[in-house]
Formats: sequence, structure tokens, C-alpha cells
Amino acid sequence: MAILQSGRLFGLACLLLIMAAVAYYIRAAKGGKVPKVRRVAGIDAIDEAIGRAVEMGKVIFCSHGIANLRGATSGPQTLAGLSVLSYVSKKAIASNARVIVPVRQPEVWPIAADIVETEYKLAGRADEFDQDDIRFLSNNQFGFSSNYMGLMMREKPGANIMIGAYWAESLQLAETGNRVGAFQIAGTAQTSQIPFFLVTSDYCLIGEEIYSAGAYLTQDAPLMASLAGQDVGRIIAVVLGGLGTLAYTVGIETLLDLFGM
Amino acid sequence: MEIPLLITAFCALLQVIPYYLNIPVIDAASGTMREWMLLVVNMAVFVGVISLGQVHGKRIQRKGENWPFSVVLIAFMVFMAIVGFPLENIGLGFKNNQYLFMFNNILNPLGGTMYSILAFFITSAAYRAFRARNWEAAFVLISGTIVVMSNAPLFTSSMPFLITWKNWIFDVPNTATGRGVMIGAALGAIALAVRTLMGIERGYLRGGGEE
Amino acid sequence: MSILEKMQNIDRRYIYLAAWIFVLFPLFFPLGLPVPIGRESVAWFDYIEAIPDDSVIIVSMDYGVSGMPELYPMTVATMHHLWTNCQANNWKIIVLAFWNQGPLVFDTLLTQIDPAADYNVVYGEDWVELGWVPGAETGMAALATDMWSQTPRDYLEDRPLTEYPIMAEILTADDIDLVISIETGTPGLPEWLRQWNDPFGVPFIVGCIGVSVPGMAPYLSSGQLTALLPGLTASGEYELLLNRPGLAVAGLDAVSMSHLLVVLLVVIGNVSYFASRGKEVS
Amino acid sequence: MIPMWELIGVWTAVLMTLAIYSFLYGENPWYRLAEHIFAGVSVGYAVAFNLDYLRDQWVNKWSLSGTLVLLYMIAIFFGILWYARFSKKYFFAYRWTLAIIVGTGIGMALRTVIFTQFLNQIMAQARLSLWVPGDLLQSFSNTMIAIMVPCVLLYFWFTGPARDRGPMKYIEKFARYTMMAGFGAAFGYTVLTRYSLFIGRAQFLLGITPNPPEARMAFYVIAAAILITLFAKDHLFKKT
Repeated sequence: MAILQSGRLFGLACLLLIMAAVAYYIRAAKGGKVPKVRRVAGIDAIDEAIGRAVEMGKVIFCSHGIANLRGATSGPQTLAGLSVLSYVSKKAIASNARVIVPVRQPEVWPIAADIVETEYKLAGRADEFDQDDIRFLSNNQFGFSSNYMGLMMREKPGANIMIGAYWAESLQLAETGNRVGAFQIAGTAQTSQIPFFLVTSDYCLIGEEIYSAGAYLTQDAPLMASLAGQDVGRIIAVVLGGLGTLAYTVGIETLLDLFGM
Repeated sequence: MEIPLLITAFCALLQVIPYYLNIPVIDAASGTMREWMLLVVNMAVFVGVISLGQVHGKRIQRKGENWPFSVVLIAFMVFMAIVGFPLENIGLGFKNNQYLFMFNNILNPLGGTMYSILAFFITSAAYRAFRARNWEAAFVLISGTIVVMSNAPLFTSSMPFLITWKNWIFDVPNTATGRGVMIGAALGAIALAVRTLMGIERGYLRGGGEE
Repeated sequence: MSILEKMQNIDRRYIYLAAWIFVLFPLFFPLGLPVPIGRESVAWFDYIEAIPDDSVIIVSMDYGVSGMPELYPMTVATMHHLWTNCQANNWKIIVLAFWNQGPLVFDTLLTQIDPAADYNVVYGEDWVELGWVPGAETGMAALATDMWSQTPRDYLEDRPLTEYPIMAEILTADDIDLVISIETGTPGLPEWLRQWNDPFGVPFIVGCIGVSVPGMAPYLSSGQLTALLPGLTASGEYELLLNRPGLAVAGLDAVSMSHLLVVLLVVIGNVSYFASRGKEVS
Repeated sequence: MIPMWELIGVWTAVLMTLAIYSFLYGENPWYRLAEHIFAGVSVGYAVAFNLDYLRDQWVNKWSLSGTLVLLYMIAIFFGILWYARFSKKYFFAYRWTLAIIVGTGIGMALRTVIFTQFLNQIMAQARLSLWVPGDLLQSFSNTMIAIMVPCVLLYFWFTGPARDRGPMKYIEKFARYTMMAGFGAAFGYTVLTRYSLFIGRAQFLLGITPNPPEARMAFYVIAAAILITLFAKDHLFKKT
């Protein structure tokens, strides 16, 4: 057992199992087997948000959170937010709406700019891309949020879409968006901030829904199929948790020992 | 263009493998990699400076809306960067008096005040959200109000049972929600990682090159 | 539109104004509202009272200026408690920080309290301030195996540690009997536990901000954390237990009033909602 | 008397504080001023801080051996690639640097997520005893958690036909109620922390120790100035 780190064996097994399940469903989808995916109201509403902003002739704010790409739990959330940005800018370009992307992390700024510019190029309108709309505000958490709030009050966006990792600024941004009457869709996997998004936005994506948003929005078969892999992990969690509780109740601790391997 | 994808996969494996397998060489390499990466990340700081310079520089040039504020922004940015510049032998850097003045009397009060402004927002959000429109909203209202009351000595002095109630709400529904959402988020993050490593996630590194 | 309907969509600026009034008023005119003593603050007080003689105690300032409103009062109260008993019980107190602004916060404390004059304790013999230890968790690990390695000079007087008698017998985490961490986030208790409690079995007590409390609960129930002083309310209770009402007690009236405001608003919101809905139905 | 520059410092800090609070009234030039100063100072600070970091790392670590020097140089090279984004011709080169960051980030996530967010949570479930002798409340609480957690998890179920079967309707409803109660509690708890922060700022404005007492006068004067200008702007000039 020397080659394997002790205490991490069971975790590795779970990880590999879930990853394999995701990969399996993606492969299967490429062969034509696509699972049926349920509706997620918050994600469906993104089209509505864009449409409403276009109708009112107002700008759209689309933010991917304040985290960088490196954090173990926050990095993936930023990627999820960028996925949504890609979709939002594509839709907005098609309907001639302007998207403003407030950015906090210098290292994320080039990607955000790249994503929006690529959508313009794909639409064959590369010359219309305005780099200034990918707006770096400040590296400082509250420097960022104070500028974001000021921008919203001045620009009065028709829609404010926030998907990514947020901390205390979640309520500042969502409350200000609410104040200016923006249609708001907000989502994060930061459990401490979900309550604030829940009560101040029109639609709230909770936890894992943000990771699925990019896949769901594209309606691209392999991406959608990966959600089925997630469900395999879900079943593992429910079964292991349930069995564990029952075993512990009757005094068997073998399962706990197994988890700790 | 596959190069970025290969780099991504390589870097990911470099971190993952030594965590599960006991291979000291790779472990050391992954540790060095993490520290090395911080250097690369720190180099990105001027991206922000350039972006701000472009946006506000243009605004000043064209005398666009609010341009005097852009002058203020640029001036403060340049001044702070200079007084804090790590050249201690000519009197700059973190012990420079002007730097400390800016830090203590501008940056700190601004940050602290922005943080505290949440008290107002949370109050008005509570006013609008804690309303029993339906069963779901009623649950938010009841558990939220109990917890708010249990935190104020004014209420707990006459109703000490509130603390017991709060503890139950925290120990049971709050714990269960946090746990359920967290497990789900882990699954989502893993699936996203797989999609990214397979090169099919939209947005990030998509396509590449000229299209 | 009736008053009830107007109340439902009241301009939020009136709510903001009410919040100003409800907080400023008790700060101008302290109300002396009743403060019940909770079990957390009693546990904290009792724990410090019961620290054995000759103990070596680390006080770690793991927060910055932004955490001061909530954590500074408990820091003052705890240091008061420690310094008061320092001589009689022969405690040795080491103040350090894993947040780089921690020493700044402690500087503020020292402008208000002069330990030598107020408590008759001697710097370098009864207590010492090592200052900021860089490197977060790795810094903690390094400190545990060699207390001198990270900060060869002290913070207050900037002299080599060899000049201080207190440090002579403090070499590794084995020589430490208790860590008191006052903290807002990362690095914080989880990092401390991994580097100090698991390998060396050093006991911990922690003072933290309100939002961190739910996250601390598991450590408390597993026994890795012995006492927890959560937030401003508990700090006020602790000040009362010490018979030294200070900043937190002064703030408690404002806490009560602001929470009263929130509850009042919720009641008004619901009453007006149901009243106007009743009208629609009829 | 405190020195002049300290007095100026206190007045500046009070001005910054009140300019931010003026946002509560509405977007206005005071707030705009604070907002732009905040952005400028914080970005300038980040520049100084990051350069200091790069310098410290060089002095204390990377300059110590030939290999490390080479690695440092490579880091600088990849660091410079960030700026390729601003070039029309080589803009794609930043993606190599980006790939390093994202790859390492994903690797870090795959290290820890499975433990902290998945397995540890399941192990916490596996430590629930449905029957605690002599403690009915605890037994009840544990049972509730044992039911609530899987319900919340299943609420997010995305795919397959099983999702639409009968029992899922009840599970979904129960999960929503659980989450609403849980989120409500978290919301309520945060009220305390946010107000303690505001109380801290209010104590600063009123010059209550440990804050400098000079702040109080500054508070009165500046607050009056800001309020008067705000009202004047809204009520005198708007109507014309």
C-alpha cells in the first residue's frame, strides 16, 4: 500500500467513479444516447432576462463572480460563470444588446474579453466588439463592489446576471440591482451567500445548478449528458449516507472505517 | 489548437497524482508548481492597470461623462503605486508615511464602510423577503425571525427559549441544507472539471486561434 | 393607494434612515437594556479562570482592521483577563498574528492599555509580542517545530529573542499549553488544528465573528475546540462577567435596537401584506 | 492636541466613510468620488503589493540556485504572456499562461473537493444515530437530518425518467421547505454580523474609544455638508 496515500483511498475511488460516469455519459451521447434533462427555471429565465433588457433598450450586466481560477472550491465557480457569459454574449449580440462585464481579477479579465470577442467574431461582427465593456473595476473586494454598484445606478441595466463565487458583496450587488429594477438571475455555490441571492433576485441558481448552466444552455448533447454522470454521484452519496446512518444506529462502524481508508 | 488543452491536463494531473499516490518526486514538483504559479499570477496585476488606463484615459481625452472622476482615479492609482513601490532605500514602500496615510485613512475606511453598508441592505431585504406570501416564504420568515430575535439581548432576556429554538434550527435544517447543497456542488464541480479536461466545456479556451 | 399598500412598497431610503436612527440613538444615549449571560461567555470566562499555574499561552491575532468592530472588544477583554492573572498564576503570554494586520490591531490595543502600568507585568518576562508570522498554514507548521524560526526578533522592541528570558524555555509547540485564536477566516482554526492540535495536542479556544459560528460547531462537538466566544453579543456578556463594561456592552444596546428594528419591519410588512390582501378578496 | 497630519487623516477617513454612506440616498457625486478613489487606491495598492511579493520571492527563494533562477525567468516569461491579449497579432498566446492557471486550479479542486465537500459530509451523515437512548429530541433531530439531506440532494436530480415519478413530488416539496428554513436561518444570523460592523463604523464617527475623538466634529460638519448638497441638488435644481 506504500504507493497509495493512506486515508485517501476511498476518496480516490469515489472521485474516479464519478469522473468515469461523467465521461461515460459524454461518450454515450456522442453515439446518440442523450438523456432527458429536467427544466431548470432559473436557467431558462436567462433568455427572458436578455429579451426584457433588449425590449427596454437597456444594457445587460453579466458577472462571473469575484473569485480567481485557482481556488479549490471557487475556481470552478468562476469557470461556470464564464460559460454563462459565453451564452449571454452570444444571445445579446444576436439581438444587438450591449453586455457589460464587471471584472475583479486581472487574471480573469483576458478570458472574459476573449469570450465576448470570440462571440462577436462568430457572429461575423468582430469590428463591433468594444473592449471597454469588459470592465476591470478593482482587485479589492469592496473596491469592486462599490464600483459595480455605482455603475448599475448610472447605467440602469435591464438585466443583471451573476453566476460565480460571491462573498459578502452578493447582497450589495443584488440589492442595488433590485433598486434599479433590473431583472436579476443570480447563482452561487457559496452556501453562506445563497440566502441573499434567493431573496433579492428574480431567479436563483442554487449550488450545483450553476455548474450545469453552461451545459444546459447550449443544449449540446455531450454537455447535457454529463449531467447524468452527476446523478450517478448523487445516488452514491444518498446510498452511502443512508447506509452509514443505519449502520451507525445499530452500532456497526465498518462503513466509517471504510470511508477513512 | 490543442496546446492549451494539453497544458491544462498536465498541470491538473501534476496536482492530483501526488495527492493520492505516494511519489515524493512528483509531490515536490507539484509544491514548487504551486509557488511558481503565484509568480505568474502576480505578474497579471498590470492587466488591471492597463484596462483601467484605457477606459479612463479615453474618457479623459474625449471629455466624456464624469471625466473629472477618471482623473481622480488615475491620479490616486499612480500615486499609491509610487509611494508603495518596493524601493525602501529611497524611502518608498510599505513603511513610507504617505503610503501609511493612504492605507489607514483612505483604503481602510472605504473598505470598512462598504462592508458595513450591508447592515442597511440586509434590513431592507428582510423587510421585503420576510413576508408570508406562501408556505416557502413562511419558512424563511419564521426561521429567519427566530434567529434574528435570538441574537438580540433585548429579546432573549425575556424569552430565553429563543436560543434553544435557534440552536435547533441551526443544527437541523441549516446543517442539512448546507450539507445537501455542498455535496451537490462537489458533483457539479467534478463534472465541470471532466468537461474542461475533455475540452468540451464552452467558454473557457473554446476553439482558440482565429475563427 | 391606501397606507397599507404604500407601506408594502415603501421607499427603501426610509428603512435606511430608520437604521441610522436605531443605531445612533443608543450610542448617544445608552439605554442599559438587559443583557442575559449566555453559556458560551460563561464557558469562556471559566476556562480562562481555570488555566493552570505556570501555563504558556499563545494569543493569536488572526484578523485585520476590517474585523475590529466585532472582535476588538473581546480582544481587549481577554487580554485584560490574562494580564490581570498573569503575575499571580505565573502565566507566560505570547502574542503573535497570522494575519498581517494583526499587529496593527494590537498596536491600537496598546495605545489604550499600558500593560506595565495597568497590570504590573514585565515585557519580555511575563509576555512578549512576536508580531506577524508569514506563510499562513506553512508558517504555523514551521512555528510548531521551532518557535524561534519565523520571528527571530520580537515585534515591539525589535530585539533578538535571545534577550528575552520568557523565550528561553519556549522552543516548540510542546512547550505551549494553550492557544487562544481570535479570528475572522482563513487562516484560522482548521489550519491551526491541522498543524498544532493533531500532531501536538495543544488545546484551543477561539473567539470568532458571528458568521463563522456554524462552521465552528463541529470542532466544538468533537472536542478539538474547548471554548468559543462568538461575536459581539458574547463579548458584551464576557465584559459583564469581568465586571469591566467596555466597547461591546456599549454596542449591545445598538445591537438590540437594530434587531428590534428588523423585527418591527417584518411585523409591519406582514400586517400590511395580509391587510391589503384581505381587502382585495373582499 | 494631535499633530496636524493626523487630524487631516481623521477628517479624510470621515469624509470617505460618509461619502460611501451617501449611496444610501442615491447615486451622487460624493459617492462617485469615493468610488473612483477606492478603485484608484486599491489598484495602486495591488501594484505595490504584488511587486513587493515578486521581489521578496526573488530575494528569499528563487535567486538561491541556478535551477530556481531559470524557473523564475520562465515565470516572468509566462507572466508577460498575459499582456499578449492587448496585441492584435499574438493575443492567443495568453491562453498558454491561462491553461497553466486553470489546469492547476482544476487539479487543486480534484484534490480537495471530494473530501471536504463530498466524503466528509457523507461521513457526517454516517455518524448520525437515529436513536439516542434517553434523548428524544436528539433522536428526532438526527432522524430529521437523515431525511433532509438526501431530499435536498435529490431535489437537484437532473436526468432520467425516475425524476418525474410520484414520490419525487413530495421529496421536492420537503426539500424546498428544508432549504427555505435553512437559508432563512443563515440570513437571520448574518444580521448580527452586519450590524456589528455598522455599529463599529458608527462608533468611529462618534469618536468613541478606541477611535480618535476628533472624528465626532468631522462627522457633524461633513454629514451636514453632504446632506445639504444632496437635498439642494434634488429639490432646488431638479424642479427648474
